[in-house]
Amino acid sequence: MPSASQASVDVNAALAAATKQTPPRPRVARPEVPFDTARGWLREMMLIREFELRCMQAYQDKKIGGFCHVYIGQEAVAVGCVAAVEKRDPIVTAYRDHGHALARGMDPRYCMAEMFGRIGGCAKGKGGSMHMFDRANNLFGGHGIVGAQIPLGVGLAFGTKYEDEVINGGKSSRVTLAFLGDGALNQGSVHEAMNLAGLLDVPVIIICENNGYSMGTSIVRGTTMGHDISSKASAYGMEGIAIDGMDVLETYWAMRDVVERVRSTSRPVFVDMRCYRYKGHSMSDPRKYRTREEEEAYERDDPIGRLKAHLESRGLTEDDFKSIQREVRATVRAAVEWSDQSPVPPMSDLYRDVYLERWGPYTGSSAPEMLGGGENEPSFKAIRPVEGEGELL
Amino acid sequence: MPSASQASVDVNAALAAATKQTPPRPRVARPEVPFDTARGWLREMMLIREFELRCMQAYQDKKIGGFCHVYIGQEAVAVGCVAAVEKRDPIVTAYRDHGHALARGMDPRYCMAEMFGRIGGCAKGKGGSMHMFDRANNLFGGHGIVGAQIPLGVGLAFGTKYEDEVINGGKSSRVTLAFLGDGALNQGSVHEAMNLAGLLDVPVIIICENNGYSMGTSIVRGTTMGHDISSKASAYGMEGIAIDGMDVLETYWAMRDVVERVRSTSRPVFVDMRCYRYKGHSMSDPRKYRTREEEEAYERDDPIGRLKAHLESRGLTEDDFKSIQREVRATVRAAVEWSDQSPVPPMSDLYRDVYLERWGPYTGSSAPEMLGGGENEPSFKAIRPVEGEGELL
Amino acid sequence: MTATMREIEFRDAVREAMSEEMRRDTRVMLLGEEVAQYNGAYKVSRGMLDEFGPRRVIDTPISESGFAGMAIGAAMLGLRPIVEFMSWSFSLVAADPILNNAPKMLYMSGGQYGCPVVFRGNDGAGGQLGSTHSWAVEGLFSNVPGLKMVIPSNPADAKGLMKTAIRDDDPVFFLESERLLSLKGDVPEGEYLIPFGQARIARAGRDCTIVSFGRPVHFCLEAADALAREGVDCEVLDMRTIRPLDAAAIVRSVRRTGACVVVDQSWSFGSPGSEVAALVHRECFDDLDNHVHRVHSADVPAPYSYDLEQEYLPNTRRVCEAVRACLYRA
Amino acid sequence: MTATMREIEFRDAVREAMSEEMRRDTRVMLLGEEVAQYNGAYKVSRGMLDEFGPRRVIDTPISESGFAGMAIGAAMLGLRPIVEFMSWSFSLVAADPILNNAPKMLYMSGGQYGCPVVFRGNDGAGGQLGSTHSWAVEGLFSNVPGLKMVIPSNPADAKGLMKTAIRDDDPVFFLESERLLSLKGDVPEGEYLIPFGQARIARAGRDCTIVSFGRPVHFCLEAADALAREGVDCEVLDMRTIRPLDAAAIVRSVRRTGACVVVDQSWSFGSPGSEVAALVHRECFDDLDNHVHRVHSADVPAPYSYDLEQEYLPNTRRVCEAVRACLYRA
Ligand SMILES: Cc1ncc(C[n+]2csc(CCOP(=O)(O)OP(=O)(O)O)c2C)c(N)n1
Ligand SMILES: Cc1ncc(C[n+]2csc(CCOP(=O)(O)OP(=O)(O)O)c2C)c(N)n1
Ligand SMILES: [Mg+2]
Ligand SMILES: [Mg+2]
Repeated sequence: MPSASQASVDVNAALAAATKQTPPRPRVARPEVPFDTARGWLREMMLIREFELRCMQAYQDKKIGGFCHVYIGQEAVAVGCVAAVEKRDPIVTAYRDHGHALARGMDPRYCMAEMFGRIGGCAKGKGGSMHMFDRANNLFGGHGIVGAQIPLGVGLAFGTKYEDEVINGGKSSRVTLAFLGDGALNQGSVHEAMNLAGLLDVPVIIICENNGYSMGTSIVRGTTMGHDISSKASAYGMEGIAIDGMDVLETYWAMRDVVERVRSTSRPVFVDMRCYRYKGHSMSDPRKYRTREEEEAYERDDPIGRLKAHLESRGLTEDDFKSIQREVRATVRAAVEWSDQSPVPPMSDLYRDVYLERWGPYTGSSAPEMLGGGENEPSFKAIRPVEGEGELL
Repeated sequence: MPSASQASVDVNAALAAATKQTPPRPRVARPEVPFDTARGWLREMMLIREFELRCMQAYQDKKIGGFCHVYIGQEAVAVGCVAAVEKRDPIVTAYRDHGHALARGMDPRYCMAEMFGRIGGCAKGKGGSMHMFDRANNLFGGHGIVGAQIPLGVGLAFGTKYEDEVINGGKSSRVTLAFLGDGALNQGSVHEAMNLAGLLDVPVIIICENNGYSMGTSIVRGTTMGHDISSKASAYGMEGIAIDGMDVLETYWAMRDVVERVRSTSRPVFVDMRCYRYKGHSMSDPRKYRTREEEEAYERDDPIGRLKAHLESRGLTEDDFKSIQREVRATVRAAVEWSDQSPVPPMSDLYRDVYLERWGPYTGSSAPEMLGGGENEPSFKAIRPVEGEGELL
Repeated sequence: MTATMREIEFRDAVREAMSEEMRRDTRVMLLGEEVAQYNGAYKVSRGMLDEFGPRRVIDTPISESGFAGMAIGAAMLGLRPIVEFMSWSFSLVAADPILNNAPKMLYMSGGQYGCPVVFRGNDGAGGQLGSTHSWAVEGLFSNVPGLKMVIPSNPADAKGLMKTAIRDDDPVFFLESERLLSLKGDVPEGEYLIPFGQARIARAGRDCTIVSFGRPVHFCLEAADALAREGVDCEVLDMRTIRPLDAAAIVRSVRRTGACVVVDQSWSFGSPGSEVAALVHRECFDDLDNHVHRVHSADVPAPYSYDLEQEYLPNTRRVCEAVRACLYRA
Repeated sequence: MTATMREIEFRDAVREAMSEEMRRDTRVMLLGEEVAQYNGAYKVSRGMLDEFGPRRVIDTPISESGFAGMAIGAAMLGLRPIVEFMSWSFSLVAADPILNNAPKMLYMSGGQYGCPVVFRGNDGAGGQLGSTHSWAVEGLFSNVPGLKMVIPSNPADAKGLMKTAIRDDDPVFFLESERLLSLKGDVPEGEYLIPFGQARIARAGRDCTIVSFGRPVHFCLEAADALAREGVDCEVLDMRTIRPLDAAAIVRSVRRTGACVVVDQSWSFGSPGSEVAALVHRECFDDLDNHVHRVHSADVPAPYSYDLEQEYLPNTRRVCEAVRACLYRA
């Protein structure tokens, strides 16, 4: 808070106001999800959490390099949102992307191996933690530059509509989910994209995972109107809605409504998804900018705990819960082991995937190496089996 | 309007709604400005118009090159706004900048010679029509990249406050006027700057000269919420106010209020300044995107005509009006003649003003020419006399 | 190119290419500021709204970063957008999407998502637009792998290269020159494509190889004519694409002539011109009788004043001087 | 530098320079993401908020274009802002203000408004950050006149150059390397400034001149040690500033050694490295026994995988290979 007048604001009180005291919206009565579905979500959220814990460990063990942003605390958002759409609906997100990848159906082995920098990674070790891509699952990437994925998301939505209407002569029927953080609201490109989405009527849902912080900056220190970010959407005549992202059931049902509306009207919607990240921004963040009490308050509200309690009221036993826990632990452990064994990419891979057409990187000589096109089959195909055909690596 | 549903909107009706049917705000009773002051404004507005007409002619005559955006129709904005502030208050604007330069006190000769590309120009012919700078008059430039001057304007306001408070230990007492067009609202950097202005409490007045069009795009085609652009300011918790920019008296008084408020509170304000440009976007624009009727409706509302009528009611005679007209014609004619005679910059000037410190442009050889610092006195000083010391050229 | 020829303007050639490709492939669409209802700020897209309608020819607000990013997203999905930057000078506000997304998406995704988008618009100075509006972005952007860069010098090349660009699966930066848009030239009637990475010998000669691309090619040809009268026989290579660069063509020519001048309208430091010079020295170390001489824009921001700007840019006189100096005839 | 020395980290050296200048001149201030309360994402500004308070050490939102432009406006008015980009990779979203405004304001205003701003932050790959976060922006931005560019390789230079940068009246791009921030080195106690445009002979030698700057200087020194064991005596020049470039120092050295290798971590095409190669060929045409050899990052987006990234970057092995090849010892 640079100016003296603002410096005196109690940041935590203000944050609480931003994420708690304005309840996302009055709860309406929601139908029940089938028990097995909800149990599936519980498993997914537990899988994500276990996965992230193991990431942190692997990072300490220096098996993972670069930046690593874990999703612990926000699991309900990815799981609830992904459940509310269909596989054919594109998804794009920021660098805090493991949760979205797993919720979207990425094999945890591919996800982990990516961070290990191995050829078995979803992007063959070329993208890393911040850049999870999964074509088979219609995941158009995690993206490292803050906000940059929002114009892409608007473009994906524009694209589905164009394909459905102009190319296929039908009616637009897909929606795109484009996730961003609260800090990303301060990137100009996000605003340009919101205006475009509104003008061009594209079926995009811009989901702001409002965890109250961008690195060490609480939302009220970095963002005007931080107590009500749907005001950002109003400036574009866009519907804005707040959702409790700590509750997967609520997230799911609220998103279902939004998705249905967007699917039928093709008008964009902005979601202020209230949530919290329990861990630091990335692995090197000591979280001095907030109190332990604040963290604990959110931890008591844990999305996994909430769903577990709900399912217990519907008959989930402690045994069943433990069995899920065992299964996800085994799955993640297997992913780590698999990743450990996945080979380092061959050095020739350095020069692959630069171009699709037949042409190679510039070498400063008169004989550029030809690494595109025919002589360079997109190497992804070469290592990733087509649906259920077994693995090559 | 890309999507079919929007294509059917009657653009002109919508524009009228945007710029007319929502009256800027209920007129309140305003004090009278002294007759001579108002007469001075009339002269300035007439000077600007005459200047612009002569620019158009000089452009046809190929004496002016590049892009040339004239201000005809918007004279009340620059004159009213500049009158509402003091010389020590910085001003920055976009490429449609002749009006601001003249209203700020730039010698019309320097302004015209700039467009002629002559050494007598305000920037020695280096900037051209879009880039009018006048240090003596605290004009920090016209700027060619749409929206780019708004971060600069926030920086100027940040700077005055910093100088007044941190360096001089006093209280912030200057305000900055930062002008932009309505089309510029769609540049992300403008949004980033508005957020910064709000967060850092900087004394800037962001004046959107809302003439309803960006080139051939009416505001409702390019800008969501085009019917109420102060919604853009609300997203940053910033006060937004609409002002009738076709009426210099109203502009002046309304801006006086705003300036006073910003001077005392240091909080930024956004102004939706309703106006109209009679001519094309630049010299090559046939204005097919709007009707002659629409233009005529605005011309009947002419800011010069309005002020003239007001002054007539207070005793301005037709003779006096004619004498003003003669004087501004003579002034502008003199500016054209002076510019015609001002020399082309010497070729050595190509390499001046690249660096202030002693270093020169890279020549690809081992002996870079030294054109900064001592060996290259900022050449502006060399050709522009200090206050009233007579001219060198 | 033995087909019947017609003389058309550079802008018409670009439009023909875009329109033909849009007729052939509904995935192709055009977006940018004023491209539709206004028919393009420079009339390159004149009539395209009428033919293809508002869903395929789309006016955008002044949001280069937003709509460039949008096009990239659409391209990842499978569309083939053409993005018009009214000027490449305005692409700086979109530097992140065009440099950080488009050319890297394929690599970062391990080969999963290509990005078949064409960015096009006016490039270079010469119209007295002052320094903000006079970028020769080849000086900046050619550094970046993953993109292709096309800089045509005449209508026929513009058409054939634009068609190739649209069909190319990789992101293509297509740099037009506002100074050339009204240039007329023979363009074949039928369909033809010009492959990337193949220089054109604009003039054959024995004494000195002049390497250039885009608008300065015309100065080189004028210079070659002038120099011919002095008994100097220049070969002028029009590179047409910078990435990929037809290094082999340059080397072949310089091995014959033993002398090389590069004419590049971008600033000199770390430019395509310096790259060509370095390349020629590397590949023709024993063939050269003198070092490669270079003609660039002056190492200063672009001035507005006509006279200064003409001197700022590569021009025929400066090309002649460089060739003479290179041949020790100065 | 005969003053008492202490060993401090690169980040401490940068901070000392900033703090000393802020004590000397109230017009100097620091702004950027997380520079204040968080003490800097990389702790370069640790403690500065405590010393200078929230009016002079300012946390900004993630709005690079906005706060870079803001700093430029403030600089036009007379302040001397230091802008931290958490990474230069994030400066692409601010390309317009930093390239179109800062370096051109003086020229466009005909000499009226200077722009004494320092932009600084991490540059280059090596931390497994993937291609969006691994820019070596010297490859892009050094093309542009009007700016100065500093790329220090060690703590002592970083401090002296930063102080010069802050006092310089022109816009300065100051490129740090995240890989070097924890590097310790001797730094004099008292005040000292290092002028721009003066290369440092990091190692004297007779057989081959290695020209480099920034982090790769360390690979060059390692390579020189290794090559010394093979009987090859390399001279390593650390350029320290790229704009201005101390061309005279390069030429002096190459005239003596007759061989030149450039090591530059940016991509090769149209880079500082190609410029140095072109320059050396021009100025030392008759002195060279072989063409200039160049070591760059591979012409591909930066990969994440550790092994690929190490091979992607200039490294000691590749420098050794280039020197041997240049000296026909391959
Ligand atoms: C343009 C840009 N600027 C800065 C950064 C560095 N950075 C990465 S994440 C981050 C904070 C983002 O916070 P938020 O958007 O709230 O997302 P969260 O981390 O909370 O998920 C910053 C500043 C970046 N990646 N890109
Ligand atoms: C970033 C950028 N994009 C595009 C342009 C080209 N351009 C110049 S003016 C203009 C229209 C601006 O309209 P508006 O902001 O309403 O200002 P007005 O011309 O009405 O004064 C456009 C598109 C530019 N100069 N900069
Ligand atoms: Mg956040
Ligand atoms: Mg307008």
